[in-house]
Amino acid sequence: MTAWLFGFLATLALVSALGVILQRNPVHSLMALIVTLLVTAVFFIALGAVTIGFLQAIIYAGAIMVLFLFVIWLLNIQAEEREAGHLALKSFGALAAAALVAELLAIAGRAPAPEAAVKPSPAYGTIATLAAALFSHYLIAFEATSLLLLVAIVGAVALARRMPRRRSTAASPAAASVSATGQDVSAPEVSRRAASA
Amino acid sequence: MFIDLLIGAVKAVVVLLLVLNLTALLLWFERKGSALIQDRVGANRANLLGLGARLGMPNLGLINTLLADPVKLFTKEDFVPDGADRFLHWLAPFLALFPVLVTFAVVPIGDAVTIAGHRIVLQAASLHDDALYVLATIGIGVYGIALGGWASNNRWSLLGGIRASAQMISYELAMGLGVVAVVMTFGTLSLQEICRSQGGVWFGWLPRWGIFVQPVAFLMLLAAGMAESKRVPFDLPEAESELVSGYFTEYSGSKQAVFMMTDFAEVALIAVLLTTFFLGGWQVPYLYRDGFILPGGVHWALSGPAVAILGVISFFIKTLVLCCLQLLVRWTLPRFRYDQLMRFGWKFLVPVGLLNLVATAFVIVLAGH
Amino acid sequence: MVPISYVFGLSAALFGIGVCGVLVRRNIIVMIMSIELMLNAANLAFVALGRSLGSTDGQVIVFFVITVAAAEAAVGLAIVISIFRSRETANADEFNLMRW
Amino acid sequence: MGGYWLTGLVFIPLLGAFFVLLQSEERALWRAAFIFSLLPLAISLYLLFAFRSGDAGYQFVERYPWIPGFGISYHLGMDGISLFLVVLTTLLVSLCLLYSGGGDIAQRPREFCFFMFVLETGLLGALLALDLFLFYVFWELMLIPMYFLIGIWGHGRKIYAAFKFVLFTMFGSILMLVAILYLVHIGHQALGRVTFDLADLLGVTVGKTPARWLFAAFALAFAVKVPMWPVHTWLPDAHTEAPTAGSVILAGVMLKMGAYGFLRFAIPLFPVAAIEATPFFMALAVVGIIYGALVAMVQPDLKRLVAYSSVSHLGFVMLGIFALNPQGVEGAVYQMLNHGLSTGGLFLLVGMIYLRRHTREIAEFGGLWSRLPVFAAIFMVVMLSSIGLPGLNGFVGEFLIMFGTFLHTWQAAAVAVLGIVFGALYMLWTYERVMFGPITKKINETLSDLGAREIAVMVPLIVLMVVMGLYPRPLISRMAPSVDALLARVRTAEQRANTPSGAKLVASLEPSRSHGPR
Amino acid sequence: MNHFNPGALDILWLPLVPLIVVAVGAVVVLLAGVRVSDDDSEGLGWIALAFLGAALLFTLPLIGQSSSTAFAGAIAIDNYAAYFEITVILTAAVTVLMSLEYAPDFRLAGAEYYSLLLFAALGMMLMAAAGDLIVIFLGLETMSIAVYVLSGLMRQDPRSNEAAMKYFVLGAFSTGFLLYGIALVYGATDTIKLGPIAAALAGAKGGSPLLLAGLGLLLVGFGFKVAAVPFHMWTPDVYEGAPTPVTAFMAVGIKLGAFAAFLRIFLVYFGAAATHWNQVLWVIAALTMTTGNLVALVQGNIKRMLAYSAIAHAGYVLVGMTAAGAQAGSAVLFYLLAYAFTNLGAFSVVAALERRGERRDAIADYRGLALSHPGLAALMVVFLLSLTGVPPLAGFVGKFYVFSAALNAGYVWLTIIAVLNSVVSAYYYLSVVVVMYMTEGEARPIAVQAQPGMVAALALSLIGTVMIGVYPGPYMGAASSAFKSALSHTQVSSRQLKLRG
Repeated sequence: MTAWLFGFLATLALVSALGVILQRNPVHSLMALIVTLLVTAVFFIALGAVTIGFLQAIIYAGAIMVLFLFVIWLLNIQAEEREAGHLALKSFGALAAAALVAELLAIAGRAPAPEAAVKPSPAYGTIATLAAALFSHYLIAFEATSLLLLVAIVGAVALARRMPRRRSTAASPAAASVSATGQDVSAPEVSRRAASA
Repeated sequence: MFIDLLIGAVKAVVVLLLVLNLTALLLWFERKGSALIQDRVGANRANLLGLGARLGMPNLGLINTLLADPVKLFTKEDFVPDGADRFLHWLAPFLALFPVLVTFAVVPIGDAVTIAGHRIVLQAASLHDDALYVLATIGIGVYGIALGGWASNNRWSLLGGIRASAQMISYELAMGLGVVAVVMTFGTLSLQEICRSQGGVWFGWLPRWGIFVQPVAFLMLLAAGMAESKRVPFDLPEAESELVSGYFTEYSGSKQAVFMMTDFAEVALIAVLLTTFFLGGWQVPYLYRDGFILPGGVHWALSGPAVAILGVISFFIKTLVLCCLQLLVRWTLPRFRYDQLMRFGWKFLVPVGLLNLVATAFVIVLAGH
Repeated sequence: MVPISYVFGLSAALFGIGVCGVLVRRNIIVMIMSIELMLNAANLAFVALGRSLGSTDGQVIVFFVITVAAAEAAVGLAIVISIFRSRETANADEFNLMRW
Repeated sequence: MGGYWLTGLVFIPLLGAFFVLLQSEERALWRAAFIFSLLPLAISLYLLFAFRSGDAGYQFVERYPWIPGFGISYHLGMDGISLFLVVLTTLLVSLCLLYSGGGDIAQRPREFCFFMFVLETGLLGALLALDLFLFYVFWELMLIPMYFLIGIWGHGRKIYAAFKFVLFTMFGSILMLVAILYLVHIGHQALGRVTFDLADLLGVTVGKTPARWLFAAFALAFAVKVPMWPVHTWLPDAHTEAPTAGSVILAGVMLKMGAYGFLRFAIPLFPVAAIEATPFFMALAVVGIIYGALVAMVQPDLKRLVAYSSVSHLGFVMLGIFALNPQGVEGAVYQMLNHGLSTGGLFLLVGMIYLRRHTREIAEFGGLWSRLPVFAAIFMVVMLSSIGLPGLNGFVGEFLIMFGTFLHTWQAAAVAVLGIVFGALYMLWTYERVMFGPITKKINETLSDLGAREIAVMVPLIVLMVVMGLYPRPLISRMAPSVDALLARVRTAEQRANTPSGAKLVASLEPSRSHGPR
Repeated sequence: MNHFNPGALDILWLPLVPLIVVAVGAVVVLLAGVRVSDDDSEGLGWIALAFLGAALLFTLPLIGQSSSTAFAGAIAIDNYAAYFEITVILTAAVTVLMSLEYAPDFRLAGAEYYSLLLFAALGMMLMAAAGDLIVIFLGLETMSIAVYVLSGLMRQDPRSNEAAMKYFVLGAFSTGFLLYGIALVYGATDTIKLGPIAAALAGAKGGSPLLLAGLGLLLVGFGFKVAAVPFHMWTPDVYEGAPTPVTAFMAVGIKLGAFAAFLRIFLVYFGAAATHWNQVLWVIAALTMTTGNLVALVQGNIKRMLAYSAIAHAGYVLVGMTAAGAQAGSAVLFYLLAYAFTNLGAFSVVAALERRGERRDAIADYRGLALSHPGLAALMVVFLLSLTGVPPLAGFVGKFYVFSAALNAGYVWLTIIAVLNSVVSAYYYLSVVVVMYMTEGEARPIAVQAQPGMVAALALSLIGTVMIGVYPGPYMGAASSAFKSALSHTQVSSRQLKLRG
């Protein structure tokens, strides 16, 4: 990766990441996040992790983020008039995060990075290499992942599906108000996103 | 180095121009094709200098669609509704079009040719993981539509946007399953390689096209692709009768034109992908590196450039046929209901795709041993 | 060529921004987005470090992390939906039925 | 090995606890509880007579591995010091149950009996355990039932009192747990194996500095329980608010646990540290004696008065213990028994009058002599025993203690004598205000004298007071060998620490091990 | 291109059978629940129980096997895994038992509820058996995601929603730290397998800032999961809001799972390098105990109180961890077992009193319980006393073991802080006793009938609490052999390294 390309991409990544946390409007935050994710995908590809880069774009940027978009719309979350929250808490948060970054950067600076001493083989980062690892050394992890996704599907459906009506008694006011909002229509979609990912 | 860059740029421009022209052509075909199907004349008014009549084809309306339509659209007022998110409203159409256009970069329109000592692959960009790239760009394409719907500050638009994104995400899965089946069959992610391995024949007469190995995947990809392009019968996001015009209700002028272009570019994209995956891409049946060898054993020698040109022509013919097929479907079938659409996607396409995948895997493993 | 540790440094910065977002923002969706940012930064670190080591393991882990992120997002957003049904707000400060 | 007598003694009450839970009818319940409580009493009496006097070691020993990984065993045994406390415990529990059945406990009698029996198990177990872990288990176990007894059946600020009691004692004892663990750790290094057995740990010589700390932790736990001034403040509250039976057990047995702990664990385990601490403890004991007596003098509440007199009496006990000579220690043990009888008796008597008048204010009474002659007579005997009138048991104990203390530090004895004088003063003054003079309150004229059950409760106490006052020999002879053994151990340790060679030996052993003579 | 080579994998199915049984159970419950109404989900609970029982049976053959690994080191086969698996299965079983009536009463979605419960247990078991960081991570996520949902399953109850939300946000936040920590460790050592990481830590790379920062972040991540101060903020709210059996499951199961991995990483594999981390842990342990106990003093809600008590207990466990070493490891394992039964019991009582969808978790609601429900009150007393650490109950022996380990390692002051904390804790535990026994009048008249599931849950917890307390020898032996078997991995790997070196 050449220096100017790195500089450009890194700046883009940082600016968009800051955009995520600075934008008032959640949709704008989301857009910034998508840009960050895509830039990261480019980094992946530049670092030789081509497959992972594309997967990042397909799943992360292409599917998971749509899920966020849905929910923002479903709930009609508007831009905040003015950030609530305590100033002290916020500055503490910012300070803590800054300290963390400083420390990590210091570590990055001191880390004896073996500057890609190893010239990766042509197969590095290809889907074949990845698959071979997935189905041998990481077999258990891979299987666990499938269960994890099942858990997520079941969980998301359990939480977001339409509230069942009471069989015996009349629907309680709370239940009625929930079904009246009509937000349930797309609720199954939420869970389906998980499956598509 | 410079030459390589130049070749790359030229290839990119060529592909871009081809796509743009293809979309224009599709627009014309849509106008006149629908007229034909519905037994009416169709666009026929604009008649620059009486050119059409002079050429003896006043009813083709080529000028209408190729010239008058764009001019009209690009000169109309660009209206942004009150309360809209101006930036995203402006960005959305391009966000929709861009991913579709860049997808074409990896589509091989012909075999490699050698010009002046440079081996040129007729493919704007040759990545290792073309198939993943295609899926990635298609996945990103959702945002233009979705944001366009949201940024318009209009209920119909938003609803259209939501529908569009849900639909696209859902059918992306089916599409992915189809692509994976194809990739497994050919053992490569490179589209050029996929095309290449579709050369030759089985049984001495049957072209080794993907459609004969993966008919299920072909149908799946066709259906899913049409759903991705959000056209009838999957045009729930626009659904004039319910949502006015869906996500681009609030668009006018050039931005509207870009959305329309996206539509047609997607149709073209589906066609080229299906061609590449299932119809041998630039392969011409019985045509080999040095000429035709027909099933009977007849040999007809051809020069290298001629073979290459034939390949490109065959690719475009196949693509056009598939485009026409899609347009035909558009004017033949009624629109789905939204739940039908979802049910079809999730409860039919996905299971079928998974079964197909399992069957493919079994066949590969059994054949491999 | 840019040293890999620069990329790692970038990932650290992204991680920090994510942490900051969780701590500072009160909009629940944005908080979840910031968490995604953290995971993404971790992914970048995995790939960068993996590249400098010349090993594929980092990429495999990223594969898993993306899956986990998907699962977390699905459940997290379902939780947001379910809380929104009763509260009609996405501001974490208003979730104060119980003291933090 | 001596059969399963001690196990039976400890766990029969626990069986009784669950047995009484099965009783549904109240009268049957009390009867069953009392009869059941006679079982451990009978066993303890049997042991009293089966006990071989003149034997300094433990008798009726039972030892089985319990948690072998930790060298923890179920190790019970009895010597001359614990013998009488065991008998006192079983006796007082029986009497309390007998008394409480007479209307003192109106609510939830089943649970009351349950907790009394659990408490008895805890007390007996703590007295008999020869394994530090086992001891700690029982030590903590007796807290909980007492907590319930005070909290449920108490009066006034009962919850405050219960909490104060538990938190004070737990604070002390949990530091003792740390000390036990640390001692075992030292023992592990010294002996090469983990053991909680008292006999094994007595063979470990602890370095000087750790010994001081460990002794301090043990001493804190036991001093809270005794209670020594200034950690006594839980006691007046607990005594005052507890139900009568609770106060009796608390004063009669539980306070002795502290003193017993000093004798059984703190002093033998860390003799040098104990000797070093002697002036400090003697001073505290003397302060406690005087302070308890003075505060008792100004109490308007009868029960509180008795409670403070306990502080004073236990001061004597501590004084005797830290005299560290046969007279002092034997006197202390004797005084523990005396205090159990006399203060237990006093609490019972206060309970009886409280049942009749629902007040304990001294000012509310006066002239009861004429109305309640039996009550007044019994009160008189018990009070005189408490004061230490010659001929009654209190005299023997106090005399021995004063004698021992005088031998050790005559100044302490001199000041402590004041305590006796004050004791006589406030007791007699109180008696005068309650019993003599004209009846000032109308209501007091309607009071009835003691019933048969109440007299039955008091008679054994009176008999014992007289017998122990006139013929202390059988008791002394049984406890003397154990006391002598203890003191011998202290002396040996002291000499070793004081002779230059011994000091060097100890110093060299500081971090490591030794097989000290047992 | 490297081809898939199954021969390179040491595939051993036996250690996975319990996990597979639980997973199958979860799916079966889910499918069986398709047509089951939420009011009638008891049958599903019994199905879940049956599968848990089967899983327990299949865990038994794992006990006593010599320590080894499977699946290229991803799965560890040892008594340690078996110990935690058995404990987790028992915890899940007790949770199911106490849910049998609770779930329909509160109209929890039955199929999802039991299935997620099993999935969460699966995640915990995976964490216990994991041999590399990524499997630990995935196990943690499986567990966490399932529990996020479980805690929000009372969907009509805003408090439950809020609990799920808070738990999710902070849980996912901590996941980020954990993951970044894994990344750093991976970057420093070029492996995610615990054995080689430990070797690297002991070797030349031991002082690498990357590795140490990675360990720090792992500490933060696990700190969140086990609710160590200052990463405990979520605990009280989540415990209060979640359905009570879920709270029990969280208080016990999540701690078991998280500590299983935490201990395996830090105590077993990084134990040799304890100097790198146990100073930090010392402070965290002291803070955790003290904060937990002090804040618990002022709680008016029993679940909140138990939440802070759970924080405090995590602190005691951390005391054991700080001590590091074989005895400390066994002590901590034993403590977790004792803690599991005791806490399950306490929460069972809380759950038993909540009926027909009515929350009854204010401490004031327990007024007069000794008269209206003497049995429940007595059981509660037993569990509270065990939590306080009163002999001869499980909690006491656990504390005894842990403190003894800490003292032996020379942490006298930490032990003293710990025991003083126990005294403080006595105050708030006994306050509940006061409310139940010593305060007259009943707060809100309730009548709770004995239900078979609840009775079984209470009985199991009681037996566990008393048995472990009165006769702890066998359990201590199990804990010690479990920890030793885990330790033997490191010896094997270091020996191999030596041979190679």
